[in-house]
Amino acid sequence: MTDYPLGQVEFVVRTIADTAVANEKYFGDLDAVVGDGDFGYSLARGFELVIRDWDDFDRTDPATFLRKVAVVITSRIGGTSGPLWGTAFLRAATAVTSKSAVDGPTAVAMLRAASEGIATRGNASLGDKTLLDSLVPATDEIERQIGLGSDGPTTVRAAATVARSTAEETAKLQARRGRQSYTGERSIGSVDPGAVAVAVIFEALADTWAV
Amino acid sequence: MTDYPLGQVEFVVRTIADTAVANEKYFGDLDAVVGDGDFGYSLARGFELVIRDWDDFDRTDPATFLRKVAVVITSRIGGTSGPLWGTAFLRAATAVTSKSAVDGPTAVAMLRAASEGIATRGNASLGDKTLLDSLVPATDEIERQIGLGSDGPTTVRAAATVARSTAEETAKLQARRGRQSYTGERSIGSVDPGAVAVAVIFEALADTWAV
Amino acid sequence: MKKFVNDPNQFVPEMLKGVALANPDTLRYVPEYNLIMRVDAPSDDRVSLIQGSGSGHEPAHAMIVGKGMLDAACPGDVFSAPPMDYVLETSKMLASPKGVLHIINNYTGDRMAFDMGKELAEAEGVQIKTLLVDDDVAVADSTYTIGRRGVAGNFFVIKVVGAAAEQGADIDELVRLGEKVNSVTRTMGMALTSCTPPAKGTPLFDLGADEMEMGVGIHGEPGRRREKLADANTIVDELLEAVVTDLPYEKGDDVALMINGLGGTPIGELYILYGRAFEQLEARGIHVRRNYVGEYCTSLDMAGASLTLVKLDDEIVNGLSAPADIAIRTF
Amino acid sequence: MKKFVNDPNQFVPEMLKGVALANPDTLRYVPEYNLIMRVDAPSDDRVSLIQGSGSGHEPAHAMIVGKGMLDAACPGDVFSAPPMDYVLETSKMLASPKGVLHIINNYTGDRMAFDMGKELAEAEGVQIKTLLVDDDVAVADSTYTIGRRGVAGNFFVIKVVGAAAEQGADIDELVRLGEKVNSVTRTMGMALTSCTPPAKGTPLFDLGADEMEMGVGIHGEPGRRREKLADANTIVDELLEAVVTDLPYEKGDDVALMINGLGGTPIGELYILYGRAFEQLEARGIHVRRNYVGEYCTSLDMAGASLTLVKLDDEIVNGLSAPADIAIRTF
Ligand SMILES: Nc1ncnc2c1ncn2[C@@H]1O[C@H](COP(=O)(O)OP(=O)(O)O)[C@@H](O)[C@H]1O
Ligand SMILES: Nc1ncnc2c1ncn2[C@@H]1O[C@H](COP(=O)(O)OP(=O)(O)O)[C@@H](O)[C@H]1O
Ligand SMILES: [Mg+2]
Ligand SMILES: [Mg+2]
Ligand SMILES: [Mg+2]
Ligand SMILES: [Mg+2]
Repeated sequence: MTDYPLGQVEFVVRTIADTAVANEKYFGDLDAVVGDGDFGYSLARGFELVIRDWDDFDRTDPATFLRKVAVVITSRIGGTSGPLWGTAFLRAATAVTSKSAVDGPTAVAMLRAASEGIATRGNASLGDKTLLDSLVPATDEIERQIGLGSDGPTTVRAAATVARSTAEETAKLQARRGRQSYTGERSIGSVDPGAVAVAVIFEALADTWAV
Repeated sequence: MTDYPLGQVEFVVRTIADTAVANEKYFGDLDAVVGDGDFGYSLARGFELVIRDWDDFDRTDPATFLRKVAVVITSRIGGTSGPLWGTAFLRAATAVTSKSAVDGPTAVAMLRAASEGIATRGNASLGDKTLLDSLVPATDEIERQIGLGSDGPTTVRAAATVARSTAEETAKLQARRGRQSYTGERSIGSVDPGAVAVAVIFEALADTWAV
Repeated sequence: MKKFVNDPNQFVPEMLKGVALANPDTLRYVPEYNLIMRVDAPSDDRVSLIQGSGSGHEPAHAMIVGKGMLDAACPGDVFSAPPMDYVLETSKMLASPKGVLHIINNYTGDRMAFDMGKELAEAEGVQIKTLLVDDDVAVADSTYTIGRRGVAGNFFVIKVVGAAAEQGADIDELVRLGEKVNSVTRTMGMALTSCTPPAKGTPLFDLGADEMEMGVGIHGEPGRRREKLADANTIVDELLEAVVTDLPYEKGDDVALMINGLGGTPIGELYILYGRAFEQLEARGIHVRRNYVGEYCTSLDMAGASLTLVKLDDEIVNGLSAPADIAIRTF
Repeated sequence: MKKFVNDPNQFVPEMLKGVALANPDTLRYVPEYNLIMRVDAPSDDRVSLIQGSGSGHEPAHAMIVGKGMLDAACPGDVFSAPPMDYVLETSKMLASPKGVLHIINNYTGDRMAFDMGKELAEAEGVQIKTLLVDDDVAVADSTYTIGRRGVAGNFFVIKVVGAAAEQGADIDELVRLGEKVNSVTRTMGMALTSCTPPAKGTPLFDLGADEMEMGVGIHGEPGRRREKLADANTIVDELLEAVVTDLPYEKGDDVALMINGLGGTPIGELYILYGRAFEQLEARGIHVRRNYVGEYCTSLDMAGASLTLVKLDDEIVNGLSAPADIAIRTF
């Protein structure tokens, strides 16, 4: 993480962006099962711009940096994901306002703020078969690991494991939000693309987390 | 042939009609290779009407009967085949005018008249890859068999054999008439649907020819 | 993938550029925001009508910009709501003293993008109202979903509202009129085949050779159920039953009937559907006074069709019969 | 087969019936002869224009009957020339004191049916002249074939001749005008996929996933050659080179440009082709003054497109810009 002046915040954002671009086809195929297939494309096109503008983002502090990234995401990702992910980044920024570094409890607060932003913007609750269904349990696990005194790599790996298993469990749920919800009971049996994307991102973080 | 007041003339027409209807798909598939696929459909729809009106045709003599059939074919078969086959039947009728029965030489004269009608109407010569390329040699063979004093079944079987082999040989030719001709050299390698139809008809005649 | 495409990521911009090149006197293309707008908009005398949604539904909506219909369209990528930014910038560029009307189809992504874009544009002084189209009867209005989807019926809403806007109607009047048209418009569609988004390169879903999808969404979302392939009459009867009984349309009603092709179905087949639908409606005592047979709101190259009914009154008929000048034309 | 069809043998009649039901005030359907005609034809003041050809090319020709275009169409079955009988009866029903003009595409079957029908109708006192359309540059004019095929260019011939007929021009003038338009019109098409005739139920030919057919005929006849699938720009450039160099169209020429969809290609893709063609023509100094993007002469559900150029002069522009009232319309 030595390349990143803002340390872990920057590293996390960059990993999310790289993961989104690398998984365009996979995420799109997941969305094609009962959705409309654009999820991978939307994320990739938006995060491509984040990567393109990477060097130019204002890095005064983590909040400023996150806010700038949020603007790109909100304004340039189409579909439902632009507003949802943009809101998540914006709320995370607010949660770290005026701090120059991010410790464990702050990270948890940022993730909670992001989830709440998504829930509000999307009018979604846990169990509606959305990305919240892996993001919220993964956040809980991070909080638990911090309470146990685990180190960074252990914490992130544990979060990834939880994100993956809860993402897989969304297959049992009936979609109540997004395009999938129109299919009613037919959405049961396939995983939620957003929830899987969260798992893939946490796994990418776990694979490279240094300290 | 006892069912047919006009004997062999009627039997031949009925066999042509039945064969056209029974081979709709086969003839259509042959035409789809380098043509436009409508040959089987066109023949079947036209000869279906011949069968439908079968009992109502004026049977005063063979010429009258053939002329009535020709009108149905000409006026109701679409594509190139309506005018071509209609002309063939009309010319055959003319060749048998005022005769009450058809002997061997008359049959040959009728077939020659039919071929010449097709050649004129279609501006086609032997070797242009059309139905003439099996019809003309088959007619030659009938004439030869009559000269040898062969009986009916032998003569028709010999004609069928020649029609089949010459139809197969059309695969070597480049189409110079009809929709296939637009493909130029690409028409080489596939048989001409019209020539094959003639062979199939002669084979059907040979299979059931009684005296 | 059997498509005319260069770089799949440039599919939408290249299409929009083509539309503008074909209509240089009437339309302008602003590549930064995927924006197609009338050259004479905004006008001080006219509320500006904007529609945005995913692309892939052409002629909706980029090709129905013009006098008497939309002032601008800001389509997103194929099947994706436009980014909020496009909505914001389009609203600002089209700001008229009489206001801006957002006409949107009822989907989560579109509603979010337009809500956020509206809020930001209003903060910059643009007056904006919203008209929601939700004519699809395939999806039940439940507490879980955000309600019915907006599909081919948007043509009628835009046509009637566009005619009134051209006459100088104020924005509240346009909202009233649009809501009225939407309230008497119902649609159901079905797919014979899937469609292939250019960037995906493979069909969005699999339909067996002997299957069809009844109630399919215009983004290829699955519909009510998958059924065994049926003949044209059976399909029309099923669509009609769902649509007629929903409003319901009743004996003595005058209606407009639209048979909308989904992109891969030739117009000859659409007229076969039209003939059946017309006769079945007559048999129910419902009179088809206007008809629309062709492509109005498609799903890329999907083979399939939707059937829309609009209950007519004089006000709606006036709007539908008013002239308009858009990219889609015969001459 | 993924089609809207009931009995495949009734495909054409059911389609024609639908067209008539959708246009009760202007069109009449005579089932005995597959005939769609203007309700106000024949007229003593107007030469009657008749076009017949195989079906499956819709909107050509059943859907372009109407004021300013055809007086009648007598289509045959899918891809088959109409039987001679239809030509005869249609000619008799449309007999006008000013004469009847047969507008036919140059195919053996159509020419034979129209020749024979003309002869018989003339014997019954109908005055008839013939106009041949042969705009397809894909097929060389050799001593073997009967010459070029007639394809999408027939739209321009019919539109210009139809406008003049509506003004009361006499039959020789119409022949002169039609031959002139045909002489400055050139087309080439290509297929991304085959098409499936309803009565056949399977694709007419096989095209590999990475193949395309350049110069395909509108009945699915093979074209110049099969090539490796290319991107949209490459395809346009190849079609354009063949068409431009054929007449040839030259620097400084004013042209109409048509991008015609073959039935299975959505209009969004057609506009991508249009944008490229427009720019390449401009680069050659050839000016696109009128454009036509959509479906004009199709091959059932074939994915593909054709490109047509017409060299314009004032007389042709007048005919093209005249109003017409046909089944294909937007409102
Ligand atoms: N209303 C919502 N609230 C929260 N998350 C949602 C909502 N709608 C969709 N999602 C999430 O977004 C994902 C789909 O995103 P995307 O394909 O971009 O949107 P769309 O459904 O508009 O095509 C879903 O898998 C789900 O995780
Ligand atoms: N000009 C012609 N003269 C003689 N026979 C012809 C001619 N054109 C086509 N044929 C014959 O007709 C057959 C095709 O008939 P059909 O499919 O009905 O016509 P089309 O080529 O118009 O689709 C060919 O196989 C050939 O035998
Ligand atoms: Mg999606
Ligand atoms: Mg043929
Ligand atoms: Mg979407
Ligand atoms: Mg044919």
